[in-house]
Amino acid sequence: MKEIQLNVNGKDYSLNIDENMRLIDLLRDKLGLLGTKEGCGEGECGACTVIMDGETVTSCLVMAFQAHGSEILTIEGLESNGKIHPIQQAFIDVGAVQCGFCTPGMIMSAKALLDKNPNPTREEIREGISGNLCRCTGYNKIVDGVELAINYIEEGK
Amino acid sequence: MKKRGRGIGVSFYGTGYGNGFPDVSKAKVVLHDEGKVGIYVGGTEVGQGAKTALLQIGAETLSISLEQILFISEDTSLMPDSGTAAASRQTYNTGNAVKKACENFKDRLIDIAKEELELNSTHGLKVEKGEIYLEFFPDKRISFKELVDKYGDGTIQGEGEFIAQTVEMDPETGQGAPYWPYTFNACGVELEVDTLTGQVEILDAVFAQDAGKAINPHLVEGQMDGGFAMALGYALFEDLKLDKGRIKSNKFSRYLIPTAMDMIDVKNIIVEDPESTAPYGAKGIGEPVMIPIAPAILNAIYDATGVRIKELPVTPEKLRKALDEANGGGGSD
Amino acid sequence: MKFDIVGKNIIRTDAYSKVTGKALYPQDIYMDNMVYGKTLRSKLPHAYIDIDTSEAEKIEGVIKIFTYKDVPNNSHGVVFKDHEVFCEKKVRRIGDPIAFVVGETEEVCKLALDKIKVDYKELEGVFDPEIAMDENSPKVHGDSNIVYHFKIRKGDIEEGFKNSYVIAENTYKTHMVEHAFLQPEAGVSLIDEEGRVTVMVATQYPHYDREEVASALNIKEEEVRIVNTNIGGAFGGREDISLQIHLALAAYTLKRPVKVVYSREESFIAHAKRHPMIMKCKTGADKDGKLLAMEAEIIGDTGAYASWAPNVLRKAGVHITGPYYIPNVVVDSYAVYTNNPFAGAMRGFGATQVPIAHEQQMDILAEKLGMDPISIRMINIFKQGSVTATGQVLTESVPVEACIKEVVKRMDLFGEEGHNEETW
Amino acid sequence: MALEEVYKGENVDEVVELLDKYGKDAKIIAGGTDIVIDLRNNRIDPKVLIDISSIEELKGIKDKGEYIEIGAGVSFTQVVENPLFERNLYGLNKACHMVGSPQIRNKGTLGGNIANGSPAADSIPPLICLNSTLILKSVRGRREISIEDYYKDENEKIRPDELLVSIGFKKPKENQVLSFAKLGLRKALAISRLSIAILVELDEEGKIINIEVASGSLGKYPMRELELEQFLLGKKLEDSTVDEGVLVLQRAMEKRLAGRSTFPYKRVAVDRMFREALEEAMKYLDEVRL
Repeated sequence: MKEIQLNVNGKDYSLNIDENMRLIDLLRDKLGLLGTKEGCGEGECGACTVIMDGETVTSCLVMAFQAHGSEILTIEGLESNGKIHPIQQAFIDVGAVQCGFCTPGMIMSAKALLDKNPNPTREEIREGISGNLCRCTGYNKIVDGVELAINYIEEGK
Repeated sequence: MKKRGRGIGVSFYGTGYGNGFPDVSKAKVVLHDEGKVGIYVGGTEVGQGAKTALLQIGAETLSISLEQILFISEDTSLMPDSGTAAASRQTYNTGNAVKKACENFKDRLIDIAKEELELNSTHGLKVEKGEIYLEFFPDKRISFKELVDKYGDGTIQGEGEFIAQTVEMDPETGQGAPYWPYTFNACGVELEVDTLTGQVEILDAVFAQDAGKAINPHLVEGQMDGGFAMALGYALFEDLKLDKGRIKSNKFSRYLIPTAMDMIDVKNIIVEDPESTAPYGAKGIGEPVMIPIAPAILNAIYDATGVRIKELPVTPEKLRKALDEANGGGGSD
Repeated sequence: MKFDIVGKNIIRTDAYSKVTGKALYPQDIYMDNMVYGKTLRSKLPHAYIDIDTSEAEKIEGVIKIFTYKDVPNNSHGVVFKDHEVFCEKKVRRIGDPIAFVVGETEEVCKLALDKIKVDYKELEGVFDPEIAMDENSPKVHGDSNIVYHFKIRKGDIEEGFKNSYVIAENTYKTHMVEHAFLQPEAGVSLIDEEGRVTVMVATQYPHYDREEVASALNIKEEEVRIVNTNIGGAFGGREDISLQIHLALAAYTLKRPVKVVYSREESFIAHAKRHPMIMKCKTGADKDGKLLAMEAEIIGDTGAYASWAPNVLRKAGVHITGPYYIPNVVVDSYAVYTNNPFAGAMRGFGATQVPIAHEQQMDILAEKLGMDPISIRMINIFKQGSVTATGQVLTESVPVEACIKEVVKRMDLFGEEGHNEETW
Repeated sequence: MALEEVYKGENVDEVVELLDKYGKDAKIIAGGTDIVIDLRNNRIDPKVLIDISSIEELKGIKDKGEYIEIGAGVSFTQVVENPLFERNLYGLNKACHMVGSPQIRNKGTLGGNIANGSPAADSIPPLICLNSTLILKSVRGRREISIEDYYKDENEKIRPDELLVSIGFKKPKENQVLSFAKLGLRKALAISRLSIAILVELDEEGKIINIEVASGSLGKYPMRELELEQFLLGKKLEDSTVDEGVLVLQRAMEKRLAGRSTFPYKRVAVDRMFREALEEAMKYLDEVRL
């Protein structure tokens, strides 16, 4: 067992973890943050994407002990003042969601992209979400969703 | 050298289990507390949007708001069997069952309203916005809530069953009517082949899909994009690499499905030609949307290079080899 | 006709729960007192087996190891009951389930899997469906590998080809592919308050699962409850039984909640694949491009189990003409067992494979006739009132022409510009 | 063996001491993009894991005037976003940009790419063209090995008690340029099928006076293409020279890959990659000359 401290979605935690635990296991099994999904276990599908110290990572490829001292943002941390994030709203409005399993990770990648580049082109959006596989949507409505989110954020919606 | 080409694929698809097999969908509609209407149906939401489309069919038929409906489609102990979420049959088959159940439920409400409103006949009674009223004397009206308060939760029900019509084919001649309805589509693609690397890049695509009537155009477009991407993977990338029964590409780092960067913006066109046996004319499109794309790609590759690829997938290596063979086994090109 | 709700872009009922991460899939279910299960699968494609679980059972934390001996009715399958819940004597493909370990943790289950001894006596396998059709090839089940043969005989095929001005004859092959839905199979089983064995799972057809679970456990359907969670994509890959019976059997026996989560690698091996097909196609047309005859042979490799093979090869056979009127048609469509991974339903269900053949045939004929690909299609497409190769009359809603016109309108498909252009 | 202890390293000294203590039983983890998969597949089975992802001194890109030193813990994203690699070092930027996906580039490090010795690692050929040096530390002190030797020479490996701390190379001159081309099977998340990096300098008449070409996935490890370099040196880059250069490269790779099932394909595909890298280099050099 190893003791670590980290901040998840604005809350500080001190946890005892197994040495071989991954960040995704910590989030799901220890903290019950089930919006982070495991789709492949090798960092290919991006369903487990979270934002770690400002950058997206696939949480299946981060060992839990490595997250000691870091700040993690998961899909559950996007809501503020009881309101969902503009990207989430935009995904709903354009129909960017089908089976939904890739959706939380996709939204985290979209958020990291817009944090860095508030006005990306469609091609830049495609690249920004290129580490998140989706088998249902063919991605186009997801790209539409990110584009709409740019407007929502500008309008302060 | 990079060469451009265009190609078209056209296809049809017959909905349902087919071939005379009883293809049954059932649904049940129940009046609940607060005048809410429960639709109970075994149509599974796999991501395609079945729940939303069936809900729309229900709300349309009952002339009530979506918020007034409780939709239950998860638990076998609660809902009737509506067949599988496959064969592109949920919108057509289960949609019909939902529509019938709603209509029967409305008839039942009208019968009861006639008694409650002390009318001589059911003629002229209309169900709308959670009320039953007499169209030419609207003071005669009673709400769903009043009815459920009087009759109790769950007592007023309507059931619906839909069985698709197909005729088993003759085992020797294949003559029969195996599926109904059929759905049609056409897809055109423009692409570029790098004759040195054998890579194919899709540049443009137009995709027209017959939906009978689109219950929810966004959902149909989402299916079309998704079908296109899956077909793109089928044609160009995906390969299990079977070796004596062993799947060598058994993970996402080896079994390559398209990423957002591999997809393009497809020009999707929904063609509407309502089908009279379908709920509001709507036909299933879940499967058809992946069918014409791969052949369009293959025809476009031929248009670009003069090489016919008759075996999927068109990996860069395979296309390179075919180009070489077409050039008499020569070198670069 | 004007509608209030139909035809509108109503927001999906599940969109909010999915964008917020609140939508639960089977892997997201955690229960008190829950134990875990893992499946031991065949490492060889064709072999007789003998299983010894005694060493594995001694591992601390292992609760029970289920094998064929524990299943009241060991067979299941969507069309034929040719799947075993756990293989008894013979494995027919790599990945066939042999045993199911239930333990206190996933780690314990993994350790136990390594300790189960399976004595394989390898049999010659057959991996090529054309070879499998030969009566001297190794048999996967019973005494023939041919699962199904579908036929169409319409008109006079010889006359059709005799009158043809051009004939295209080619063989096309499609490969086995995977659904690759994003959510790997998972499930949780338990005994509910009313004593029913309950399986929470992501499935395309809960009532079918209920039937199979009840049949395997030899209990009444009313005693089984299937609850669908959110489903992370399916595309046909969640039609056959995967972990439902294993889970139900374990909860029914142990009276504790049991959870199974497949890894991506296990998901690849656990569910059906798309049928690879070999399609031999001969198509004839007259001078004007009017189709006169088609003769087609389709061989579909269904791998080790039939799953939906008869229905898939039937659908392939019916659709091989494409959406075109052809007066003289002969189709022979076969489903064949091999020791490959089993094939079943996947988006399009046999109708996805055949256009690889018929649409290329159309272009080949067009080229032979000096026609363009659109014109040859326009001459032959189904219209209202057309009769299909099976004699079915298409009485309404046949907008093939409209679809093609929409595409041509937006894309200068075969004009001067861009046609066979070398860009650099 | 099972994982017994994990350390989150705070500085290089601490890590080299741990390496001294545990040696072969220890494994360094940085981005984790390879290691975590290897751990779960039991391809590696260390007793001790030492994380270096939070060690600031390993995460810097230092412009030392004539030299650049990239810390072993620098992520691909850091390289892509650093203005040092925008102009004549664009080839390294491009190579790092083509790694995996945004998530992999955020975590994955140049150091990890090297230390894991993957033959298909995208970032290596450009570093070989730059004649990079690997700087290693242990309790015994500091050691340097050339990246080319590291791949080529069985005896020039990172020893179990050594930590790769940085990769150093001399900055190319303003009129030299580094370019890169990679062939992947899709546009993102694509493992390299083959890659080519070129460092080139022309004189005023357009003759090649300096050239380094390195390839990835054209042999057992990333390597210099010496025969091609020799052929090109002193020549003007006319079409016929490029065509002939392709043949030289193809002959060289044939010696290494003949008989392999992938060879016929790579032999032709390398043509495109070589030309693409060369064209990119020329585009830059043309701009500089104007």
